Amino acid sequence: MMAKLYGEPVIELPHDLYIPPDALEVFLEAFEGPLDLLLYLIRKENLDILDIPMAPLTRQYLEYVEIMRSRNLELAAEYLVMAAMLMEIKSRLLLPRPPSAEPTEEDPRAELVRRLLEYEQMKKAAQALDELPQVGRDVIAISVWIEKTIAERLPDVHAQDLAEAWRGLLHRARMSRHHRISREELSVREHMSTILRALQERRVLEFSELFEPERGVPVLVVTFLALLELARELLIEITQSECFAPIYVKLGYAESS
Amino acid sequence: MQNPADAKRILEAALLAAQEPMSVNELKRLFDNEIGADTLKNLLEELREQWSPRAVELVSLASGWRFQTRAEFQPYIERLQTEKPPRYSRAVMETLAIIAYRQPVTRGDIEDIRGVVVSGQIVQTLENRGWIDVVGHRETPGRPALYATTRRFLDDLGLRSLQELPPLEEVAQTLQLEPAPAQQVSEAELRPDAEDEPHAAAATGTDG
Amino acid sequence: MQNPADAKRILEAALLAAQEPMSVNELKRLFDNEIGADTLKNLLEELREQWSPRAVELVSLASGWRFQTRAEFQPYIERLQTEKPPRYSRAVMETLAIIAYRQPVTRGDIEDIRGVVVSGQIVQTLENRGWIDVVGHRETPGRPALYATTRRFLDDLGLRSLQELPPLEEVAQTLQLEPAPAQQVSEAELRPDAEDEPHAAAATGTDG
Repeated sequence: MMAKLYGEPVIELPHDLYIPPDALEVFLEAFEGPLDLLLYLIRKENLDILDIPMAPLTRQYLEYVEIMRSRNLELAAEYLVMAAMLMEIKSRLLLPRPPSAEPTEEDPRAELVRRLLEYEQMKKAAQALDELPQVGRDVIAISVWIEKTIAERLPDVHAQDLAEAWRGLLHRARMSRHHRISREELSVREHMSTILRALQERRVLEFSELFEPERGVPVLVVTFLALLELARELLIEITQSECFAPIYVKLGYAESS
Repeated sequence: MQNPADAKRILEAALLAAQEPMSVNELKRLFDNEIGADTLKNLLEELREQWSPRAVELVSLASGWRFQTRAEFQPYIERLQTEKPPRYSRAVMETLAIIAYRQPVTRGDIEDIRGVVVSGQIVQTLENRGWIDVVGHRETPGRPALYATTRRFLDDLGLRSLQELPPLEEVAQTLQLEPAPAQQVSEAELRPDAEDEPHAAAATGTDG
Repeated sequence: MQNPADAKRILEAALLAAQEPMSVNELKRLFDNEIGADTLKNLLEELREQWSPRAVELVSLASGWRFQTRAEFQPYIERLQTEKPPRYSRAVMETLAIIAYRQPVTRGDIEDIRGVVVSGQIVQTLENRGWIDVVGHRETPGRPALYATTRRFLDDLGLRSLQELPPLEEVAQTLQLEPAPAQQVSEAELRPDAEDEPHAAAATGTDG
């Protein structure tokens, strides 16, 4: 069948097929294959795809194939296969039908039509898909910066974890009872920290400034105990220049340094 | 437990910061699963409504919810971009369409429909984009890979399911071929797996 | 030429979509340079103002403007991450426990109790976290720093005061060092997380 194709005399380029030689390559590259080229020819000539006149279609198709070959364009094998198929269909249509032919015999064009329709359907589907807004091309997926400067992923600690840690310590160090801390002691120690922190800022505080009577008597007592403990541990100095003069509290190292 | 306004604020921030669409189930974790799926969906709908007048919209996709710019505003945003993102070639888009509408398909199936050889590069392009993947192999000689579209494909095209693909253009149900009866042809057209027909494969032989 | 509302909508979308901070000069391209820098800055300020009640904010950085989640929002984002949260080593936890229960203490005190040298890194970790700080110095040779826990430590652990730390009598009771009041024990038993992975901290311990 290939021989037949090559054996055909070169047909002159009809006017409606004329493409400027410069544009030819671009034009031919625009086709995605033989089905695409056939569809173009059918649509261009307003042919009925369901009742294709095989003779003119085959002629036009072969003309294109010939142009491609004469320009030494790399012609995909599929184009030649299609040419053979078209000529086969054409010749089968030309054969006289036996008078008592089985009515189930298929039109030789049926398979071609089916493939053309299916290809056209997918071609249009591709265009429709291409029209959908595409992420990266038509729309941008939002993903704003996540600010982490303050809270980089830090471990969570629960109060109970501290007790567990302490328990582990006890276990290892076989700590004796003097390490047991009561709520009262803890309260004193908390106030020791508070007083030291206050002294960090002000260096010297008047004794009375350390007390907050509005928080009640228990807090006053605990604050006083904290002061005594701090003094005992030489962490603060409590001074009074004379009787009834203001009492000053300062950090233990404030003067020695 | 958050009040609805706080919950929406948190939802909004999580969705704006997310790299991928977030499902309702994932979003529930934001609230330690204390907010039910239905309440969450309502909040998301309210959020979508609140964003409706803006140039950014909250959309519901195959794998969840995502904020994205509206396509109408792309011309403005493109002014900031030094180069435009390329469009896919017709060959790529046709291959994608066949995989999307006819999945699962082999490369041979695609070649039957397109009538040309499908290059490995085309398949690679779609795989690299995360739009298609191999979902199995057909038990025929060579065990060719069967391709299907991914959830990412739906997400990237703004779809929730394949149902939302643009409908295929109606192909003539009955071929008015004469003189041969059209019955067999119309049957083939109606059958979704028409490409399995033996002569379809034979027709694209590449050995000229 | 856009009206201010449209311009803001476009600005907002462009900034939300941008991967990098955008300078005013770059943003001018959105409007084909038809909006001046001053007008643009005003619009950006208005936009920042509009976003101020949200969990995402518009900030102005050296290299330009960008949207970012507020740092306070980080805990929610973390809930979306599936990886296990990091834990402090046993060394860090014990040091913290000693400072919490025995404050104010020096590093020497901590070493006495733990029986091992306390690395500067451990103290640094807790200082960086804002949970401990130096409240004074003990008047002994070398004048070692005295550490105490901070307000922030209490806040982060959800405590109003050190009083609310788990009482150590329980511990004593567990170790049968001394009988504890029955009431407190039953309290501990009622707390659901009391026996929650007691050695979890130790398991990841890398003693300093």
